[in-house]
Amino acid sequence: MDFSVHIGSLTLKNPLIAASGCFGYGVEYADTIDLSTLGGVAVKGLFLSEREGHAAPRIVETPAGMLNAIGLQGIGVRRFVDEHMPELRARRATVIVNVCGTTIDEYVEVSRILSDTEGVGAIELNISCPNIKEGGIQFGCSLTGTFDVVNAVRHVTTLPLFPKLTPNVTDVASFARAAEDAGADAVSLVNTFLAMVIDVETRRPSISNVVGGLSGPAIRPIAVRMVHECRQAVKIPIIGMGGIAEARDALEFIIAGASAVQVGTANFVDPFIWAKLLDGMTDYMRRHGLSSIGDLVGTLDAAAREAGSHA
Amino acid sequence: MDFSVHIGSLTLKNPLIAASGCFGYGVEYADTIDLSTLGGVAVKGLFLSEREGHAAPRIVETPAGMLNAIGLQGIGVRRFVDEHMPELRARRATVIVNVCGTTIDEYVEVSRILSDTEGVGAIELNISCPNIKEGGIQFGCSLTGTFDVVNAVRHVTTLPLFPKLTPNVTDVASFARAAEDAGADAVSLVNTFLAMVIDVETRRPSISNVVGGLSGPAIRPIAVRMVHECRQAVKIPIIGMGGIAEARDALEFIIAGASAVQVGTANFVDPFIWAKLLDGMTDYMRRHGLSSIGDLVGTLDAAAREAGSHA
Amino acid sequence: MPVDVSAEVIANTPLSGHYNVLALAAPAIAAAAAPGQFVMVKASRGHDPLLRRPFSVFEVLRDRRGLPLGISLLNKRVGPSTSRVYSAKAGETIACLGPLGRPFTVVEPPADAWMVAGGVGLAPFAALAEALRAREVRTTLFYGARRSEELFYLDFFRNLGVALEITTEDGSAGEQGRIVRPLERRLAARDPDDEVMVYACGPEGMLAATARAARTYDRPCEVSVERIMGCGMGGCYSCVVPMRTRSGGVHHVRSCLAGPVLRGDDISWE
Amino acid sequence: MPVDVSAEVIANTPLSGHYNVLALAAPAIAAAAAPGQFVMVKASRGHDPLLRRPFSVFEVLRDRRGLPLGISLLNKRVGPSTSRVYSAKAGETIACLGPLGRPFTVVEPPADAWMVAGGVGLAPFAALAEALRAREVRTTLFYGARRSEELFYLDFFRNLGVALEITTEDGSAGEQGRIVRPLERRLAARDPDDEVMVYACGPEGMLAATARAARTYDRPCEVSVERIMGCGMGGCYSCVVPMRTRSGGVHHVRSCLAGPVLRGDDISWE
Ligand SMILES: Cc1cc2nc3c(=O)[nH]c(=O)nc-3n(C[C@H](O)[C@H](O)[C@H](O)COP(=O)(O)OP(=O)(O)OC[C@H]3O[C@@H](n4cnc5c(N)ncnc54)[C@H](O)[C@@H]3O)c2cc1C
Ligand SMILES: Cc1cc2nc3c(=O)[nH]c(=O)nc-3n(C[C@H](O)[C@H](O)[C@H](O)COP(=O)(O)OP(=O)(O)OC[C@H]3O[C@@H](n4cnc5c(N)ncnc54)[C@H](O)[C@@H]3O)c2cc1C
Ligand SMILES: Cc1cc2nc3c(=O)[nH]c(=O)nc-3n(C[C@H](O)[C@H](O)[C@H](O)COP(=O)(O)O)c2cc1C
Ligand SMILES: Cc1cc2nc3c(=O)[nH]c(=O)nc-3n(C[C@H](O)[C@H](O)[C@H](O)COP(=O)(O)O)c2cc1C
Ligand code: FES
Ligand code: FES
Repeated sequence: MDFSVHIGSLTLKNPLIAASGCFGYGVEYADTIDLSTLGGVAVKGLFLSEREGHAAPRIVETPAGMLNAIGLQGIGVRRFVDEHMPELRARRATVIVNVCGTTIDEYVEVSRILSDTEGVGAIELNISCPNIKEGGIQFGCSLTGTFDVVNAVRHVTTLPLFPKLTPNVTDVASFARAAEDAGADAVSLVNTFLAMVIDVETRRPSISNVVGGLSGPAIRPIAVRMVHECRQAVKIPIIGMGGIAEARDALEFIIAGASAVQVGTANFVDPFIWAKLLDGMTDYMRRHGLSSIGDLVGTLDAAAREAGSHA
Repeated sequence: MDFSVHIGSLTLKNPLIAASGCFGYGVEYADTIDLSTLGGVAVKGLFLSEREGHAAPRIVETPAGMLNAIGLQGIGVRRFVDEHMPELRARRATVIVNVCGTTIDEYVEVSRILSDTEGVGAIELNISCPNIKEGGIQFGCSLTGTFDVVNAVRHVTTLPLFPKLTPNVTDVASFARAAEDAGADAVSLVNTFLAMVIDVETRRPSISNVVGGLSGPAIRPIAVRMVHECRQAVKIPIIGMGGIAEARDALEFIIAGASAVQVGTANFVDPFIWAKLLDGMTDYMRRHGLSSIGDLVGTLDAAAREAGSHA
Repeated sequence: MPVDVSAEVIANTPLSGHYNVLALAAPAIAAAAAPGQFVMVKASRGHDPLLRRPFSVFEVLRDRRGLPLGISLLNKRVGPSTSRVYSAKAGETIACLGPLGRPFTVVEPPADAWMVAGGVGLAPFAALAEALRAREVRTTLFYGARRSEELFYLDFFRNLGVALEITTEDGSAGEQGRIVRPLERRLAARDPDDEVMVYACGPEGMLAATARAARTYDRPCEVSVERIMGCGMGGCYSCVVPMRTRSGGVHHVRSCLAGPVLRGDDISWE
Repeated sequence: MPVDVSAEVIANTPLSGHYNVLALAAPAIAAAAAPGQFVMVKASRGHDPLLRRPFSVFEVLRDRRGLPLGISLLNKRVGPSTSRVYSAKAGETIACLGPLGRPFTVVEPPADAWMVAGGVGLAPFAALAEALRAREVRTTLFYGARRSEELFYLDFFRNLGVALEITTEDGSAGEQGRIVRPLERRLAARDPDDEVMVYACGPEGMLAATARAARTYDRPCEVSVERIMGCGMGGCYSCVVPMRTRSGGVHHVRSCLAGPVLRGDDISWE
């Protein structure tokens, strides 16, 4: 069974990537699961410097989902490179670094540092974090902002470059096109949905940052629709995510047009999910007589079943 | 306990309205519950003429939600007025009619007919149905489209007018402003989220229309955030909805800024939900020493709890 | 006027690895239910699964004095909700809304009643058979299943005096093949002057074939259709069935209100 | 190296209308667990509730030969997941991931151990008391509850030879008031040259007060904090506690990795 995925110069062993912010820096899981069995590990979003993030409470559970506003707490790209890259390399993880910035210059600088680091597999450009005031989503919600930041980073790195798109826009496909035009090797989608939970007893927001990002199975149908839309808009590969918790969910994204998928929230529920997903996908491919996962990408038969419709 | 809500010239007995498309024409429930105990009944979206809607399957369940593409099957406004308004009046229901159109002229014509009908309490302008190709959402996703259709209908009716906004936009608050500028008495939000489910065994969409609208508890945190945003953008009342299934959910929308709320999907799960919601809200108000539900509207204390934050 | 009851599980009887019969305490529903009607069951707490699921009223359970005490469901495990119904434990409570929908027309003698069941489509026929036999209608059950282990309640029907025609796909009991085959033979053989009413419940293909056969031999036929139902109350318009209109078009009716029992002839089969 | 086991419920013992002890078959977790560690429990099928919930390892259960066989949880019903743990039935299985987190430092004689528990904060102290008493450490449990009916397992601790100091808010058992009061008195009375280690688990205010008291009398103090945890594995950064930095600022540490047991002194209490 051929599960390999090729995105730009990057080869993933299989399409299953740990989603950024949901897998620490990867090293936290290194004693629990074999990191080299994952298609890739997208590490927590990194700025140039350290950040403490928001005060607790940072998450709250919602029906079939969760809201988070971590605020991109992180150790900064240099400490990451020094402290964690050696272990990730030793564990033979395929490392995708989620890059954050408050200015284009910061995105460029972080990306440049990573380009000079042995063992980084790809850069995922986080222009879609809904939880911080400056930077991020301000680029992700503007077509020229998206183009400009991707274009600027493109000029300083030959690493595979995946801008990560926000779902909080009217027409996500146009953002995928802007990213493609600016030289992206793939697009990742979706980041979380801007959302809010109120503690009615105190009449205060349930998380300290007031609003946060919604993730988990609840959002899956919206994310699948967006992947389907982007698949029709761009030629570059799509890395799909949003609520994947079972093999059928991963397959759903792949059929909708994703070449690879990421799993975030479900990893919190089950850190051993990776082998289960791969088993389920293997079983499916066997049953459907498929030998290569690539043959499944974008195979949705979307001819509307209008037979009985008489609108 | 004063639960009454005033929106334009309309008075609702309480803030609980059956959401359009989730309560038939109201008459289906008339023998099961006492329609006069509801704040209002928003009937299924009506065009000028009859429509057969989409072929089955029309719904599919999703984690804590459901996807639908009914395709606005309906009997047309004239048959509604003739066949169902007499019973709704006899049952003393507060009737809100959800008005659809494929052109501005159709919205205007349907609204004019309703304005001439005794017993119609308000018009909810459906410019946000994601499930039909022509009309509806094409107005709801354009600021000028929204303004134009609301403005046109405003000129032919003195009935309270509530445009119903789509959540599938980057900045819902700007649409609320456009509606307010065009003379709306209130805004209803949210309609469903454009979404998709694929049957991985057949690689076909699970519903005949390919894409559909996501509703239910899954979307609640996004809907609450949008009500909160609109509350800060407009002065007219907001009718909030999206995933309300318990008294705390209704209260959450009210605290976020909704003067009234609608319940759709949860009515499918429990047609007797209305008394339970009102009981829960009564209990809450008693515990919090409130005598009027109006005193709770928009009371969110959203000062970010930055105390411990050191980003 | 359906009621919603928090029904206690009286007993859960497994019939096989996939089928079980769940007995629920629900006197108000039991007292009002007519054969062919259904209930909407919420088999989980929390919002996943979210919606209720429709189940035919299988048996009406009665106490020693004959007073209605509850209903049972014949359940086939196919997904999350039916799995929960399969593993429900006595003492648990399950929300149960009903009775809902349009029931079968129960004929009177001298008409004969032929009930055609495929798999879990047996569900509405226990109650229907009781009603028919109470009126002394001569009743036959045509019952098709995949294999002999998936034929249930045969003695129940025999004890009521119901004649049985059995088919299994693998030939492990009765005739090998689909149940429509013996039905067609019997329709062809029957004197056209005798009254025969055909009732059917089962997979869509079986229903269509049954309706076609009944039409060929000019017999009235009622089928109980299964559509995905959001509400069971007429609220959502999810459960529609395309019906022939006089002008040759189709019109969507809600099978939870106009059905689940519909006249086979009126349906626009694909 | 935590493991995830589908743990069978061995027994569910209600202690009151809100508290129960759930015994789970989980030998691998039982064998590895140290006092103060926790497990992440998924008490529902389906995605609502979605996330696991953290529970302290209450007791390590052993078979007759003393081999670890499972663990028990002391559960207080406060929401959907703890309600499911409250009503779990023997024979069910519950996914249980662990052991996780940094345990208590188990002191040796001549140090005395003072465990301070508030309400369900008793949970980590059964295992800690056993470890301490196995080393013959003189151990006292300061245990505060709302009322006498919410004081549990007193005999368990007595049988281990643990001294008890009890307070209840309503005065229905022990001294009336908060548990920090007798703790402070005892701290003040104790010879500064005797070694005493203070352990605390309970509501945030109680932890802060305990840490403050220990600091005042210059005693080491370990507290087990409770934060909302998304993963329990260091993956999500939801469970942070603000710690004092040398420069006088604060630094957020993940309480699932650096804790749940932290040095009371290091925390930046509000
Ligand atoms: C009027 C009526 C009476 C029924 N009576 C019985 C009965 O007595 N016993 C019984 O075992 N089953 C009965 N069914 C079918 C039963 O409702 C479905 O098997 C059930 O909804 C599946 O739910 P699930 O969560 O287990 O699986 P899901 O994952 O929801 O569905 C599994 C499969 O069943 C299909 N399905 C889902 N909902 C329905 C539905 N409402 N109707 C038909 N197919 C559906 C799905 O498309 C999917 O292919 C009846 C259906 C109807 C409409
Ligand atoms: C390390 C650790 C050990 C714990 N050990 C135990 C134990 O042994 N026995 C026990 O009964 N409880 C224990 N708790 C608390 C327990 O995890 C929560 O009560 C539980 O998560 C509530 O889940 P719920 O679904 O029932 O309610 P929810 O609706 O999720 O929460 C109810 C209330 O509890 C708060 N809460 C939710 N999750 C947590 C959490 N992870 N920690 C603290 N508060 C939370 C919520 O903010 C809310 O106010 C422990 C918590 C931690 C962090
Ligand atoms: C706690 C948490 C932290 C996250 N942090 C990041 C981040 O640092 N960078 C990023 O691009 N996405 C971040 N995300 C978004 C996820 O990578 C993913 O896009 C999203 O959660 C949807 O996938 P899921 O439903 O599988 O979780 C975070 C999500 C969660 C839940
Ligand atoms: C089956 C179904 C049909 C709907 N039909 C309409 C409609 O005709 N007009 C409309 O404005 N909204 C329609 N909606 C949207 C609902 O009124 C409501 O905005 C949405 O479902 C969110 O609320 P909920 O989560 O409580 O269901 C429909 C929703 C569902 C689930
Ligand atoms: S199931 Fe909702 S209308 Fe029939
Ligand atoms: S609970 Fe996820 S990092 Fe601690």
